[in-house]
Amino acid sequence: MAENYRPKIGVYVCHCGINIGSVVDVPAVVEYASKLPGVAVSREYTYMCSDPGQNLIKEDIEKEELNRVIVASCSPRMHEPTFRKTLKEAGINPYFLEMANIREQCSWVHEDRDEATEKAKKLIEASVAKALLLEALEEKEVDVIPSCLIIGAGIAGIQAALDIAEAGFKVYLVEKTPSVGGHMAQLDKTFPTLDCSACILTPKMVDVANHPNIELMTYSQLEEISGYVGNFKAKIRKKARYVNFDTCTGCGVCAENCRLAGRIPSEFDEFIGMRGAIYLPFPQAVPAKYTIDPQRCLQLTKGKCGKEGPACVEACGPGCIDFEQEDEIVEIECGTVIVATGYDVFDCRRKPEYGWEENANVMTGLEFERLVSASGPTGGKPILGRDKKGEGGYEPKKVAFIHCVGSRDKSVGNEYCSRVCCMYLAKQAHLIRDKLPEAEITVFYMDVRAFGKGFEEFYDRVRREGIRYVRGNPSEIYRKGDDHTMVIKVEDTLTGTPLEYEADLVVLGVGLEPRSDIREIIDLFKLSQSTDGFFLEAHPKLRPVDTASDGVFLAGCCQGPKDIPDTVAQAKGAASSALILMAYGKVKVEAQVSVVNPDECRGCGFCVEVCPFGAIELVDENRMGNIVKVALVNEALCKGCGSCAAACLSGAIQPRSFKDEQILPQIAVLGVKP
Amino acid sequence: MTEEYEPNIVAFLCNWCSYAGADLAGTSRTHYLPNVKIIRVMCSGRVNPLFIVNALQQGADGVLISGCHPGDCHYLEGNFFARRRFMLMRKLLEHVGVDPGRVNMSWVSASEGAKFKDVVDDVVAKAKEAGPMDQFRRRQINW
Amino acid sequence: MGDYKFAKDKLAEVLSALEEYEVFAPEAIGDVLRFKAVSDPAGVNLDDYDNTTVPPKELMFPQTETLFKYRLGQTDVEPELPDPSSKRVVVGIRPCDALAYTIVDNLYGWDFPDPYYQKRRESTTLVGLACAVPCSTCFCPSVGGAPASEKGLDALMFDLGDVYYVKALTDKGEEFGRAAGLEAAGDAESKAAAKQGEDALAKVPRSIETTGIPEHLPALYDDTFWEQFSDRCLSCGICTFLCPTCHCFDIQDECESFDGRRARMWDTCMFAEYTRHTSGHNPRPTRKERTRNRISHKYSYFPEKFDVIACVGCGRCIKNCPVNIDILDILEKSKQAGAKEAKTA
Amino acid sequence: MVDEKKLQDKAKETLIRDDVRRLIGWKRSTYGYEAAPAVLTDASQADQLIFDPTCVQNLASFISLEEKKPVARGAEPDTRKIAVMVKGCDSRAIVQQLVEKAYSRDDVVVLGIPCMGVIDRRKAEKLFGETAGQVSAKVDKEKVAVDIEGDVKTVDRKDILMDKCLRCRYPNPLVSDFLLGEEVEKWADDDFADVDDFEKMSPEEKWKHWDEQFSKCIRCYSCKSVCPMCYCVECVVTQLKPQWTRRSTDISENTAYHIQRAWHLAGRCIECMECQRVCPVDIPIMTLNRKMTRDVKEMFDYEPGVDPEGEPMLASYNPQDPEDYIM
Repeated sequence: MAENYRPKIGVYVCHCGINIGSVVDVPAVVEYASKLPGVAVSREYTYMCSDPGQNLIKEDIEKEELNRVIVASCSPRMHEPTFRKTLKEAGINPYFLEMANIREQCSWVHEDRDEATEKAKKLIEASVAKALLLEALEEKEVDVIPSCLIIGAGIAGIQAALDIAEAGFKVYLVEKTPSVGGHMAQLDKTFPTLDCSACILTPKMVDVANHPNIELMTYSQLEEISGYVGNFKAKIRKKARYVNFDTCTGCGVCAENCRLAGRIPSEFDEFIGMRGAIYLPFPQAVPAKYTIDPQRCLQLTKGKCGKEGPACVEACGPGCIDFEQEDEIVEIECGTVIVATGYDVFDCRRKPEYGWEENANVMTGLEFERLVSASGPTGGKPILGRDKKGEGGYEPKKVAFIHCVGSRDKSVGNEYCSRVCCMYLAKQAHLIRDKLPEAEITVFYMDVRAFGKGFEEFYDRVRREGIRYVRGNPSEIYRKGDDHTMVIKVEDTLTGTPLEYEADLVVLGVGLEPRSDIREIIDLFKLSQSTDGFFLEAHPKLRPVDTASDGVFLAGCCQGPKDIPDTVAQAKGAASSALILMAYGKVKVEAQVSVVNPDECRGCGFCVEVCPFGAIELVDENRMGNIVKVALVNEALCKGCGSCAAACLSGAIQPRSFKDEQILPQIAVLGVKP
Repeated sequence: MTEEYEPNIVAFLCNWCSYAGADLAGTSRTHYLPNVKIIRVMCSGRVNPLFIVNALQQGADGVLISGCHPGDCHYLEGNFFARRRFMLMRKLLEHVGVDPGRVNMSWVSASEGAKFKDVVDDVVAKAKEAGPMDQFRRRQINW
Repeated sequence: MGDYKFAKDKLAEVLSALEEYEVFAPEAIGDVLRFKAVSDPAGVNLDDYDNTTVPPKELMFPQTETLFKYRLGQTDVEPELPDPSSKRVVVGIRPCDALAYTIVDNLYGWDFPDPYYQKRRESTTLVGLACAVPCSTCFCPSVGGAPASEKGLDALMFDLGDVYYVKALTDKGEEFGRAAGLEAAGDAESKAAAKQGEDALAKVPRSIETTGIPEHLPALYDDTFWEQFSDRCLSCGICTFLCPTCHCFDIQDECESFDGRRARMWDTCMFAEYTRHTSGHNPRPTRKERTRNRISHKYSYFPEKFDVIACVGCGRCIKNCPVNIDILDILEKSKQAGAKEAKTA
Repeated sequence: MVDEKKLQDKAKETLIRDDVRRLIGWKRSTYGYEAAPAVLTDASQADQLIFDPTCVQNLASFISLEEKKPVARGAEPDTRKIAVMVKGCDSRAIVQQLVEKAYSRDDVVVLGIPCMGVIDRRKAEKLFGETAGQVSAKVDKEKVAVDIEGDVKTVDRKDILMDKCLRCRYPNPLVSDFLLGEEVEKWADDDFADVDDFEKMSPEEKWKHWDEQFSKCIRCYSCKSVCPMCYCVECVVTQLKPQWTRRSTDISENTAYHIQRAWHLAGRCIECMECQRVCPVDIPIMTLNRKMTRDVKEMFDYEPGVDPEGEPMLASYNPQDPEDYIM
């Protein structure tokens, strides 16, 4: 293209009414610019951004055969798109535009006419120096595959899946555990409305299983993901259930007959209830298909189950049990991804002074949910200390709830507030008051944060139910003597008195933490973590569901602690963000991306390490018959930040429009004194 | 001697925070010294620390790099790299005998127009104190 | 031509007397010596000085020099030629480095006489200082020099303990003697100097028989022989930049927005980019070709063209090579390799 | 001390291997206090190999110095290994080269040599004068015996060994496939007193120092040519588009070059001191590298060339990195 050859620059200095002209001597600037190297035309106009102003440029491009344009006016953050369009309409590449900011960064901030004029001249001269070296760039669009991969089928994943499926797009919903539902399925009631968690969740669980647009993959894990926005390729491992998925009716006879029935702590029940080696995580599980635990099943671990062989095989009518089943790798393509991997609750072993590990009557909030849940191991009765057969036990008389366990605590590395504990503890206090009207209930808190809709009212109600709130953060919880009395050492910070409070049930208000295996997802997607360890959103205020990787969105607690309504809201946000891309069907790729000179690249991979978007990889390059590694930029992933260029020692990788060779002349001009 | 001398500062501002902050200073008509001349880059992480050396060599009396506050980078991490590079380059230049007041970095967000003014005033004051940068200025081609 | 002398402790006085000249003498920064324009004659010390690290070729052929300046939009240029009327004198130059000028003169006076070099040569008087004790890497007698060689010099000084004996060799030398106001020397000094020259010659530690080398080197052009040396070569510029006869330069334009200058600066065939074409092709792609070129240029191509070996045996390349690439070792081994090559041919 | 016979035998054994292309070791030089690197391709040449305190060169540099020659169409590139002998300090270059993916671990056979220190040519010349003869040497505890053509002189090791040896923390190779000789005990530590001392100077004094030093520079680029970490296809210093540093030699360009060089080694320099050793005009180049090394350690708790799995310093960050000078 001829425009790459000898530069013919047009400089257009805008008066911006009187905004520039009243401080900067525009005619003097125009005169100065006209003599700069490569400048063919230098003009002034009242409002460059107006139609006549733009037409002036267009006419000159045509008549004077300009191939570079400099507009000296307001901030490029304001009118760069406007003038790029002007260039495009006049038939030259829109990236042959350079703007000199002589309003926001000159006439509006300086008073002295001479000084401002001199500075304006310099700014334009620097723009000219850069414009001489500008290159034509190509704006590309890529197609978006109309399907979405959602990782995690808790309430966030379920909601996002349903929204996208309803809009008519394909969803691949991948869940690690045998059933959808996530943490919400474990909860008894939800605060502050006290809805039954299962009652509102299970219909949605059934919907995702039945929706024609949703391909549900439970007991499955994402293994590999490649590609970029609009064009991802994923490999998903469907783990072997050792039960024929299609023929299992979910009758449960196998589980009743399992030799280990009732002998394996149940994950769903937070290990306070039991299951067998073949199991359904919970009665309402979706899909209602049984799974054999390969780590526990005698047949799978020892190759032998009893004298007569596995009882489940015997018991299963349709003959679904298949010990030869193997993992299956499924490859899918999708245009968008929603990460909804949820959270882990704080591991109380990191706070040994609270004695959680040794004492069954010191339990986490989540364990308590299972204890009081009608579907839980005690059928919802708050009975502790039962024997293996589920007999005996006692009802607690004095119950204590402890706030902020593993949250707002630098000693365990979690400085953040988990946002849900205040309210779930209030709810749990209410529930235990309901079940044990006589019990003495005390809540130890640091602050009570009742910020949500109906929260404060609920907190108020709970306090009026005869539940005592003591301000203090326990230093130690230990067993007194041989019975189940626990002593809580705490200072009431409102009165300044040290207390040794006794209780026979202590509930720890554990906070929410990033999944312990969050690293795996980070590595797969090249996502970033915020300082609290949760996934980092693209912008804390304005792009809370986006990530730095285009086309990858966040929903739910994987981005930070939140309650159910916030999670659902974010899930819907993520779903609509994914839908925008899929509904339009195309996505614009940044034109000002980095480019590698493979002849100069030494393959050290510094750029790969620095790139926050995983846009660079090392690939083989044939250098005169020798195979060497060099960097390659995936233009669909690159955002043009240029961090790679600053890390590169040989200058082999450069962001277009901000190359070293374009910036150094600017420095040369601005460095020299007027 | 230094009373007459007006330092010349080259500034590298990231597009998303500091350049926008400087724009805000403009829209709010916050007056500051004209000594600082701005080069727009997409991210403070783009700023090769050798730009600092080059600017000093080409005649600047001081350099400013400005980016988003840590954690607010539009590109997530660019300013963290920029910070590491800046801290080290400042030490290197100090070791060579360059007045550290010439080598500056700041965090200016899009809402901190007022802070940008303060930063500019501060950088200019420090460069004034340091005097003209003549240590390894490139020889001008004089006619 | 006259014989002169002056007391050693009068050196500063003698140098101060040379008002009409710009005086150059070795100056030490730490252990590194280099010829510099003398600002303080009292600071000049010619004792305990073997030779300068950087050869005085830079006095005729500066490492960087402006050829001309230009300005955007103007068609005429302004050449920056040295002023031939400004007289310069180099005091204490070693005979080998003076001999080097006579070799390089061939090149700069050849098809295109180089005014920059030649004007400097014309305006400069060379007052040598004979070597009483040769360095550990010297081999000047093998290549036409000697510790007290007079070639290329206008005058030659001998350090005779308390006095410097100065032997004028040319008119320029005489002029120097007069300008410096030196007293006439006697027979004793002249004899002592001659004796010192002979003694020093005997002490030169290394040597090479150069006969036949220019002829047999071309036969080794494609031989793997070079690799035993080039494999450890760093491709740096020490040997060539410090060589008094290496004379290659690069020309670059240095510009600011409106003004520019065209300058030339030392270049070296040991750098990969020396021969790299715009296309990226490099006819001397490896250190082997570069090592071969350096040796062959000095001992074969240059003698073929100008009938003189482009080496003065100063030993700088040997002494400063960080990986012990020893030109004498290469030449010695080339003879054996050359003989073998001849036999197989 | 390394038994030279064993060293030569191991070299032979290595060169005989089908998967080894060449071996880089040291041999006696033609004259002077420093040995010469020897690049061998045949087992019959192994008898010339030596190891003693004259073996100053860091041979890790020679791995990347070897040009990748164009491969004839249809032919396969020679991907056999390079065997290289390394001292403790040199081995850090191998580690750092691995961190920077200069090659993979399988591409090299590392013959590690525990080292008690090597001779500083400049110190030796001050003590004994220049010599046209061949030199060998031996370290024995606190003393170094230098044999100049049969004339043996014994001096305190601190008077003759290189400065880097006097503060050596890694006398034993950090990476090696075969260790030649017994591991030796570390006998020094590094308190960066030299950096502290330099920093006591005022900015004006510092610049006066560097003005004088950089003015001497003739830009022969031996410092970057010898550096084991400088192996870019084309160094930014010599690039023309853009031209960061002009080729003219004056204080401005020379300073820019030296800052550029030091910067590019920040967090990468493994302190082999080769740059300073080879400098023909005695520029104390290591002063800049040492400053970077110390500050990188202090500010970012990073030490290059010790962990092959480590991240490159300037391609990583810690959210808690210091920022005391940032407004």
